[in-house]
Amino acid sequence: MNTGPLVRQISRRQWWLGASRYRRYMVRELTSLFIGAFAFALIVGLWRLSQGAQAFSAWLDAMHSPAGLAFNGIALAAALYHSVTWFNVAPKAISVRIGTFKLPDSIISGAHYAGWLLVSILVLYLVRV
Amino acid sequence: MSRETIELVVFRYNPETDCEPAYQRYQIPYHHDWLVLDALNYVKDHLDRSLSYRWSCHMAVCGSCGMMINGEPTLTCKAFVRDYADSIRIEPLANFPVERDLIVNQDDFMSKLASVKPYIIDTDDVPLSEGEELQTPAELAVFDQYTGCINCLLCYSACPQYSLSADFIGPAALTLAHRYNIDSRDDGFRQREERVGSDDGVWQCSFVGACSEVCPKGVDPAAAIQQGKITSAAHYFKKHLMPWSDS
Amino acid sequence: MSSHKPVFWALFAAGGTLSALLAPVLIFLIGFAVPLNLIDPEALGFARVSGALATISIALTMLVIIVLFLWHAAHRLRVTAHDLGWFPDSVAVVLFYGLAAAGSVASGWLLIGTT
Amino acid sequence: MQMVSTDIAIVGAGGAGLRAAIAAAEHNPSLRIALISKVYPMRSHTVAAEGGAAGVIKAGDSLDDHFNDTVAGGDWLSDQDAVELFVETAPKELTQMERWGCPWSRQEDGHVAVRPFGGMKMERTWFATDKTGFHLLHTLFQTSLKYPPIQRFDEYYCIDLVVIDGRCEGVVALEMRTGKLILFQAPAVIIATGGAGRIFPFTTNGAANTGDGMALAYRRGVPLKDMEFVQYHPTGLPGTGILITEAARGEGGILVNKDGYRYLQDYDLGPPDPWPRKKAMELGPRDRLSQAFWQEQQKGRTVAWPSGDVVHLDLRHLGEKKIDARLPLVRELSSTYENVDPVREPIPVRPVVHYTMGGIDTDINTATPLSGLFAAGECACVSINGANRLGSNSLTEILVFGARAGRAAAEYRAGNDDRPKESELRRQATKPRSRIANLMQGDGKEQVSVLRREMNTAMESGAGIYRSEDSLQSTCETLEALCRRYANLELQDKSNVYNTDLIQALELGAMLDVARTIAVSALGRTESRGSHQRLDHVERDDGNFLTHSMARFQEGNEPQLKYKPVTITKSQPAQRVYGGAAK
Repeated sequence: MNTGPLVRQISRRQWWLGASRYRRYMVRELTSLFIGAFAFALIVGLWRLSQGAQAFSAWLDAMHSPAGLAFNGIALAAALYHSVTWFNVAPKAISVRIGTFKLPDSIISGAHYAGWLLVSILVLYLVRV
Repeated sequence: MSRETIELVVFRYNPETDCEPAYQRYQIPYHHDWLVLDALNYVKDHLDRSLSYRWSCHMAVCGSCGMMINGEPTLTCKAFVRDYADSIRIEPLANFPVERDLIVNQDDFMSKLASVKPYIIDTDDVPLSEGEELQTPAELAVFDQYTGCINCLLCYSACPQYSLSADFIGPAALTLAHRYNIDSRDDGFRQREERVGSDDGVWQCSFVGACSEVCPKGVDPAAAIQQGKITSAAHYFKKHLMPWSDS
Repeated sequence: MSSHKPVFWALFAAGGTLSALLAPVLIFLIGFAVPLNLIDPEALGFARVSGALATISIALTMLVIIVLFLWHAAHRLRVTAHDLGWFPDSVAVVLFYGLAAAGSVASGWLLIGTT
Repeated sequence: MQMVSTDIAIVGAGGAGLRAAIAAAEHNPSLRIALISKVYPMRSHTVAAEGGAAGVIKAGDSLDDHFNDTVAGGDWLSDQDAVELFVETAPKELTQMERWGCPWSRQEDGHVAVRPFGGMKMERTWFATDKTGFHLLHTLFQTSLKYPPIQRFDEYYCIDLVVIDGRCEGVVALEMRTGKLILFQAPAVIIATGGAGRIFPFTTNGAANTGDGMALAYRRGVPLKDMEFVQYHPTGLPGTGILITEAARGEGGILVNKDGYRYLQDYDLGPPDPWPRKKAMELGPRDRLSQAFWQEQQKGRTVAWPSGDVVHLDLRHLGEKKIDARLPLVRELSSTYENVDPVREPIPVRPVVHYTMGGIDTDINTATPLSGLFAAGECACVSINGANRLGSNSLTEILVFGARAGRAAAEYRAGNDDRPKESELRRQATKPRSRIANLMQGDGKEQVSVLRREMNTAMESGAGIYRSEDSLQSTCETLEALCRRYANLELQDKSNVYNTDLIQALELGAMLDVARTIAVSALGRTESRGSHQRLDHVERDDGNFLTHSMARFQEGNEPQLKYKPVTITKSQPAQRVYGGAAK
């Protein structure tokens, strides 16, 4: 008898539950669901805008209804998680070298975080004015 | 020296006698400075000579002794017994077929590595008598980190995409392809791009990043593949948008 | 064989960066700033918004934001469909990229209307 | 028995085997080359070499200097024609490695950098940080993938050579994955299986270094030459024996005893000049440094460490930046395995068995006395290393003589077209089959690990840094008894798939045979020379022993010992001088 090499099957649906790094990965990937949904909410907003002031204000009200706020809450958390994970791995894609000196990962990530802060302040400033 | 005991729970599978794998428990004494590999050698020498596993250098450079320790891909010659509590579960590397006990089949990696042409492709053909090709420390630093891969396959074992897509070339081989692509002495990018820029190459990577987390040598395959994607995409756009250019 | 993924990956990466920079502040602004009384409701009122979007540069910015957010999400969801075996890749491509394309066209059309 | 027909079979796929395979494939691309190894190529122990590879390239250096350093380093036991050829070919081979992509460390101007090494008059050691062996091995392995003639047989354990009418015609190997015996028909065979450090208990060598190839040739009548010369590397980590490269001293590390005193000045290696002075103090040859440790230990001036006596290798004055740039592996290894960060603390070190200078007798073309059989690398003795190898000559040796073996085998193959009958080949293969069967069915009471441990102990106690007639005699007797007990082995594992119990038994058999040649040759050499130090014969005796010992296999008996003169071309034996006297 020789049954040959043993191939261990993994569960296509559940493999990611096995380790925390895979769970974190899956959460990261699923943040995109909310980014996409938010984009669609904006499209709806544009559509309602095209229908006039009343329609647009109804859209805003819907966004601020309990269901809307719940969605916004989850979407905001997802978006924050996305931002953090995105900036943390940015140094892997961007390698900056000056001769043999390699810019430390923390500088590259840090620059992204600083940019994030600036952009956010800028948007808030522009809208409030 | 303190001498304590610990339990090893070891994955066993013999294709000639077993239909299913099973776990075997060994209670062993250990010294403070023992590695998990030393614990396995103790079992082999004193308790059970039928246990099969690979090892050689005992200094984390030959890459033979990668296994799952408590579910984490690890070099057993770089993990200390003292860092585990009570019990250590030792299994063969995930994502590879098990030949026997802790020994996995590595054929797939070997053929994928060969397929990305991991060697200098130099079109200049300067005769050897001209001496060495110059390469500044800065040019060396560009790829140096990626030469550190010991082919231990921990990254394949950690990579979900490798387990989900059988044809994925995988972290170590793609990293070595990148290592040669960015070597100032090499002209082989386009030859490798056939494979590296295919759906089985860098584009199958979803940037889980687990490869870099488990790499025992700090090679950072995830970075190599991300940078490979950027190079590959640049090549793609240049080819399609500027077909008259020579790249 | 050379892959065509670079096109979608480029959209994904651009969208990922843009959404990482902008999504939190936009969601906060539109979703919470008014109910929390942090902002004058008129700042997001019909008059101001439609006035702003009449400016071509602002409308274009809005378009880029929406389109890249959509393609970022579409590509990631295609990968997740593969990761979890939801359905074959070809279905994921049609479904997610189709939605992103439809959303892109719709937002483009709507924004032309505002300018 | 399955038969694989090839032109050249190479046993061992480390640095020498890979280099040979590539050389043969380049020499004649129509050859079929079987590269057979019991481990995957990149697991071979070349991977663990650290410091560098010697080859003359810099202005001010000369081939004569490299020659003289090597011959004096070997205490005039080297064959000088081989050394001349070696130093001439070295730069070309190292440059070839550069072309194949080896990440050599560089000078600012882009030229390859070199560092000083023990016993070398000039800086001539090329290096890739302190992972030179690793980079050479992976460069060779990856480059070998380019050559279609090279067909690899990974994880095949060679059991025997096929010898017909006084000619080597192939090998028989065990496919470890299936347990099947495979007959490789090959008119030319190259052995490149590396060293045998595992015969000793405390060694830098990996588990694979069990002298298999030496035993293969030896049992088929090829003498093992100069086996008494076993090198102790002066700086290994005390618990594990992990190598701390000589490059640590080449970069400026110092050795101090428990009083913080640079004790090497007491052993004709001083004075302790301000850094740097070549061929002095910490840059003396390995044999002298290891012997100095032993003397310090006798005087009670070593440091007590949980895993034995040590001295301190102090790198702190080099600074973090230099250590990270030049010695990153040293830092990683001492931090991981000894919990000592060399940036902040001195590294505890002690001598550890590192290298077998002796090996399969070959001529300058790597041919052994057995027609059709070639050998290169640590398993062979050509001999350039004599009684003591200089650090960084061995990585160069595997390239120079590996390539030479590949070409020699290819040429030999071209001149030998008549093949033995298949029936005759198959008849030859029955012996290894019954050897395996005997081992598998053995019902004695002896265990591999027990015999191995006893062999290790006997070798360390009787044939270590210092030896005497009594100690060697007793080791010889123990080994003889162990050989008898070996016949009573019982394997617990009876299966075919990756039966590592069986492989270990075969390895033990090889080690016992090789160990006996070491002990018997050491007993026969009643002088002290290089790494062979006799407490009862402390002087070098050129009158009687300017000769290579040749240990020949005798079935069921001690090896028979003969001697053969050393080839001397331009350097007459003189006193080895290091330190301040070496002007």
